[in-house]
Amino acid sequence: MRKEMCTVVQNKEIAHSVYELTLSGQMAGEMDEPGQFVHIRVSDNLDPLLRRPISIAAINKDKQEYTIIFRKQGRGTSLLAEKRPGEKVDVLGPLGNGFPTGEARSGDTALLVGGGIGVPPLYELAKQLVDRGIKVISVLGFQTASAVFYEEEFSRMGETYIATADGTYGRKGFVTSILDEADIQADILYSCGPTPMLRALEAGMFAPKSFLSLEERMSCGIGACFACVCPTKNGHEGDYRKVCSDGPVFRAGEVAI
Amino acid sequence: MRKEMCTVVQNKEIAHSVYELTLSGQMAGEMDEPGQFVHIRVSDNLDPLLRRPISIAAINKDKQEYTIIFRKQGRGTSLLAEKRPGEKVDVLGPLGNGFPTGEARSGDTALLVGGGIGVPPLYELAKQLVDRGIKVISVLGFQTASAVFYEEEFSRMGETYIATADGTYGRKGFVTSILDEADIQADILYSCGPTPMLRALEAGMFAPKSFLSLEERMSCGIGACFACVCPTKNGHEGDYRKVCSDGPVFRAGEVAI
Amino acid sequence: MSLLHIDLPGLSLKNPVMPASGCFGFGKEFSQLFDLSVLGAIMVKATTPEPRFGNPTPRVAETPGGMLNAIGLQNPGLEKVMAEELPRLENYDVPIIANVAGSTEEDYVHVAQEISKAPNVHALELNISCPNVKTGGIAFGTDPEMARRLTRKVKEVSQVPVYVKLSPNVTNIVSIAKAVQEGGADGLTMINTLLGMRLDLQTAKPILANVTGGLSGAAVKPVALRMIYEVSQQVDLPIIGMGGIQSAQDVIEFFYAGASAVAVGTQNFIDPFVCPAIIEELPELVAELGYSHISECTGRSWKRNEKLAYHRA
Amino acid sequence: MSLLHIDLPGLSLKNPVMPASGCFGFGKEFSQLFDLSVLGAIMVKATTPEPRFGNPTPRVAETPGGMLNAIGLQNPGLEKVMAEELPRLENYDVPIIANVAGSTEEDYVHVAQEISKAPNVHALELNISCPNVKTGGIAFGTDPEMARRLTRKVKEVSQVPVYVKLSPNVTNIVSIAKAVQEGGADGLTMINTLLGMRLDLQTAKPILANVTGGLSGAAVKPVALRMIYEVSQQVDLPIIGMGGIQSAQDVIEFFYAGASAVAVGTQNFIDPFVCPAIIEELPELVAELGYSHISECTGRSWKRNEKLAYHRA
Ligand SMILES: Cc1cc2nc3c(=O)[nH]c(=O)nc-3n(C[C@H](O)[C@H](O)[C@H](O)COP(=O)(O)OP(=O)(O)OC[C@H]3O[C@@H](n4cnc5c(N)ncnc54)[C@H](O)[C@@H]3O)c2cc1C
Ligand SMILES: Cc1cc2nc3c(=O)[nH]c(=O)nc-3n(C[C@H](O)[C@H](O)[C@H](O)COP(=O)(O)OP(=O)(O)OC[C@H]3O[C@@H](n4cnc5c(N)ncnc54)[C@H](O)[C@@H]3O)c2cc1C
Ligand SMILES: Cc1cc2nc3c(=O)[nH]c(=O)nc-3n(C[C@H](O)[C@H](O)[C@H](O)COP(=O)(O)O)c2cc1C
Ligand SMILES: Cc1cc2nc3c(=O)[nH]c(=O)nc-3n(C[C@H](O)[C@H](O)[C@H](O)COP(=O)(O)O)c2cc1C
Ligand code: FES
Ligand code: FES
Repeated sequence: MRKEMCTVVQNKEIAHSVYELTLSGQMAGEMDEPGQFVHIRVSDNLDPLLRRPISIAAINKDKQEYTIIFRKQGRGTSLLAEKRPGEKVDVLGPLGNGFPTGEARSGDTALLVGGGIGVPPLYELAKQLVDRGIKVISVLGFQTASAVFYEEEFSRMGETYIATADGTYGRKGFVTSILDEADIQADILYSCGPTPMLRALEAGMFAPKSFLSLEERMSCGIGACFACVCPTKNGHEGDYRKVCSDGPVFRAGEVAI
Repeated sequence: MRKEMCTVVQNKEIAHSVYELTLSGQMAGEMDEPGQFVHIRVSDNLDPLLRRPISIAAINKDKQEYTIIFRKQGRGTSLLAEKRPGEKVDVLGPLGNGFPTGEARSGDTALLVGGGIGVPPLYELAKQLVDRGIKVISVLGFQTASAVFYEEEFSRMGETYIATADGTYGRKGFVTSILDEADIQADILYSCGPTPMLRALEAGMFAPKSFLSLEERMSCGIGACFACVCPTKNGHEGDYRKVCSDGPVFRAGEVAI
Repeated sequence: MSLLHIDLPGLSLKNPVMPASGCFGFGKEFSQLFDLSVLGAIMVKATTPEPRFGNPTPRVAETPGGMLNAIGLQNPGLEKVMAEELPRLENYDVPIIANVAGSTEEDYVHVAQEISKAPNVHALELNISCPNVKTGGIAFGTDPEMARRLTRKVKEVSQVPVYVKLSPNVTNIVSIAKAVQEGGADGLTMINTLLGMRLDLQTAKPILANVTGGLSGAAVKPVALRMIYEVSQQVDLPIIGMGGIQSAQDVIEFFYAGASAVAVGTQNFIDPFVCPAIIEELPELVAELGYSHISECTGRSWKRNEKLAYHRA
Repeated sequence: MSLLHIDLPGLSLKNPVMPASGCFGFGKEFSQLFDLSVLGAIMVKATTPEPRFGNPTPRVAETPGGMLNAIGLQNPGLEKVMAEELPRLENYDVPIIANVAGSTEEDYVHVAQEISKAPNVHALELNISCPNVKTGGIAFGTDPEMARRLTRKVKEVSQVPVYVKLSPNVTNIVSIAKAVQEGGADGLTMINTLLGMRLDLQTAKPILANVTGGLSGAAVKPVALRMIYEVSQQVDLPIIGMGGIQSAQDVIEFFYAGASAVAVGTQNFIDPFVCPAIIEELPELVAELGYSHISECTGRSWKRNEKLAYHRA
């Protein structure tokens, strides 16, 4: 973890209101696990005040670069969308614990399920899994055709299915519609996306081991403020995990979602 | 008065921490009197919140441009110093009542006394007076040599004397040191600068008619909030003038300074 | 009828957006910028029986996301307001809410009695919350008993409905609100400014000549929302909400908390066109959020859902 | 001796800058970023007798220039704090100020008695101002009688000096400050957060699961300064000031108002290096402003000038 002024290498809109931003900085060298995130100060003034957490979507250690993908939404992400090459951005990272790639063995099949803006961290995950000889199947859900991104990138890593909620592209419906139909056999499931999606996957019907990446409103991002806790499901009253520093990725069943 | 997104034509440091910023906008066409000011929103976010009042230093109606000169001081003027050509700036103006050039007649001698960042509005005044056949003598005071600006510009309009507080340039001391010595005979005095300087000039020893430009902390800049009032000296208890809309220029003796 | 039209005691508002008292003078300056008739209403500057000069300058200071003011209720006095300021506003199709202030109970009663006779004054706003005057002002707004009593006395003489403007500088705003309700208030306006201060780094002295001043602007928005949320659930009076409003989105947030109309103060200094801009944006925003009338937003954060379902299109 | 060294009851501070309670946990996370020994002190997270989970999430919301939190005093409980958290902090050369909280008087007394025995706890901070818990917390901080009584009880059992943390959500902060002085407090810390709220535009519901939360960050700075200014003139106790501090300049402003030391809260989330950065900048700023020691700045806005002249170089 470090705080660093990273330099914008490239920033482009890759789908409707979805931006792919590549930054360069020494912290790229510390990014070990896919699924970790960075905490970004989008302006050097009061407006907005807090940092914004965004997952790391791709890491290029050779070039000391990393990429994030985000949806332009409120003030913070709107300002981030305006960053131009050469500009400096104050980043704290890498933060949290990502997807445990070591839980999959060479020859295993890994099922990656992503919803909307939960798709990005799965990309670096897919790359690392494929590098380690694991077969990757990706099931990605989006709102609508114009929101779809990275289909080609995922396709290069393995079988890739797309669903859109309005049916304007791929299978109409949610990722679960695809999963229910496609009869996918996987040894391990990794997922990131909206809470209802994660809940549907939590039961473990699609793979014996599942890892889910959670979102929660944060302030510090490093485990100091207790903003982002969620209770565990181990039956110990009052037991909890911090999404920012214990997560954002948890084994399915570890925490209540 | 209008609110307009003016375009930065040029912004350069013309003395230590002093910037000359030229803006283009239709409001240039409405700038009638030298000594009026514009009220600038230096950022489009909360930080800083309020507009900043800055005097108009030069007007070019043909080109629809005007120039302001300001000292980089706190957050507002620091942000203003960073504006680059092509950027848009939210300006409310022209505001207030400036120096009454009509009070001087062709052939008269006008004495212009400026202190530091009070010098800028005198420049447009000098131009307009000279255009109208009035002889202009300028006495300008600065802190130190590196803070001096526009000596050449004023010299082109007439006799120009410079004082610096630390004696690193021109006469050592204040503008009053020059005035006391130089034995200048003028029909009218126009002045803008720090309050102690204005007080020294108020008595009217240097010309039969004197007009002084005041500064006061403002919020609205248009006369609605009562932030910038000063009491009159007419003996009517509770009588006042608003610096933003009645001033910033007042006849010496009209208001208490 | 427009989806922005709101009826409140004494006020038939074509839209629920108005400039807040003290941030719009008597409208004269802003009338050079836009047609005042677009406004829902105008809350004019506080009026006292006699002219007041107010506090020495500096009277304003900037703070992070906000500002302090210590104007001290400067105003031309009742007579001039009645003779000059209010008649000028008759040129516009806009109801006036007259802000009533004073040092003593008698002051308030006198101003209320007279000013409520002005033909375009449709309601009074009793300013029992000005933090910048030595006597009167906030003293009435921090003591429930004084607040109730003053409200009652003013109600007895006023020709028009009376709204009471609450101070946020209290431990328990609900108790003050209840007191003024008992005193017969027709509505509430809230919040006035929070007491604050800034110091000058070089001189070590307060920036404001009055030492302390009232904090307003975006910074206070969460405090205003919280108080409106609390009061609107406990008191049966319409609330005109204010405190940090900058946008149409902010207006909706105030409605959700419990406001039935809003006022915009400080933002007028930053963007003099903010009121007309918000009024123009609101209809689309209200529709986008799925409401058929802005009044459906009032108290939506706490009203039971069944009731809300009825309002929805 | 350094121009930043400050002595306060129980505390010999190498500099007057410390992280505020709840904004630094128990230091573990920040220790990965910088050496905690550079800090003047550390105000650790509130400790209650038993472990607490706190409120449901979302627990934080952003506001203009500030943030709301409704953590609800989540902490691992007295036993674990004593056994794990405080011993870990012994690795650093830095005094700890333990933030004491609870639901009942007994809770406070119990925690105070035990935690004050920890070797590196040099002072207690009685948190009678947490706005985010149903029982205890702010209830003690808004009633002078309860505040006095609680302070006295805690003083009876504490092995170290007791600072009481005041709530800004009161009509008259001086009366609370005087009450805790009578109760035997050794110092004051102020301010805790202002009660505020935000609503979600889409759902119309409060953003915080707890509905309301505590406002902190730059937005509250003018309120904090005003209260410190008022209290420091009326009460004879040193004040550790906080509320919106972001820079060395802000620190001086708090000293001018009447603080003898300061704490930085929210800004740690925005810049985790803010405390060491301020500590590094302060000596130069103090000297630049013409002081030979930072203590000369305390109360400079209201102290008589003759007295001040004596302090000046
Ligand atoms: C661990 C983690 C990883 C994330 N990764 C990504 C990503 O790769 N791509 C992406 O587009 N988004 C991601 N998000 C969500 C992203 O943080 C929010 O979209 C963003 O903070 C919104 O900021 P805003 O200013 O645009 O919106 P606003 O609504 O104006 O933000 C207001 C406040 O709410 C917080 N907030 C709003 N939405 C969320 C949210 N969904 N999660 C957490 N805080 C929120 C903001 O951080 C801010 O404090 C991630 C969130 C977390 C917690
Ligand atoms: C009518 C008028 C004309 C002016 N013309 C010029 C000019 O031509 N060139 C120039 O350099 N300066 C001029 N000033 C002063 C200029 O407004 C301030 O220097 C500027 O507002 C400082 O802003 P800041 O953010 O840099 O400083 P900060 O100190 O951070 O400002 C904080 C607040 O104090 C106010 N403030 C600070 N100093 C002054 C001041 N001297 N007068 C009024 N408000 C102040 C700011 O507007 C702001 O609201 C003029 C002021 C007035 C009233
Ligand atoms: C400069 C200024 C002057 C004010 N004068 C008055 C006044 O005369 N009467 C009054 O009731 N409120 C007065 N207020 C308070 C505002 O009406 C409003 O309640 C407050 O500013 C909060 O709203 P805002 O954050 O939108 O400014 C004044 C506020 C400001 C900033
Ligand atoms: C997330 C968060 C948690 C807090 N927890 C505590 C706490 O446990 N005990 C306490 O006394 N104050 C707590 N506070 C209040 C701070 O210590 C401080 O008084 C307040 O935030 C004002 O300072 P700031 O504006 O610098 O943040 C908390 C504040 C925040 C933002
Ligand atoms: S965001 Fe602070 S603990 Fe997770
Ligand atoms: S600044 Fe508002 S009246 Fe002059």
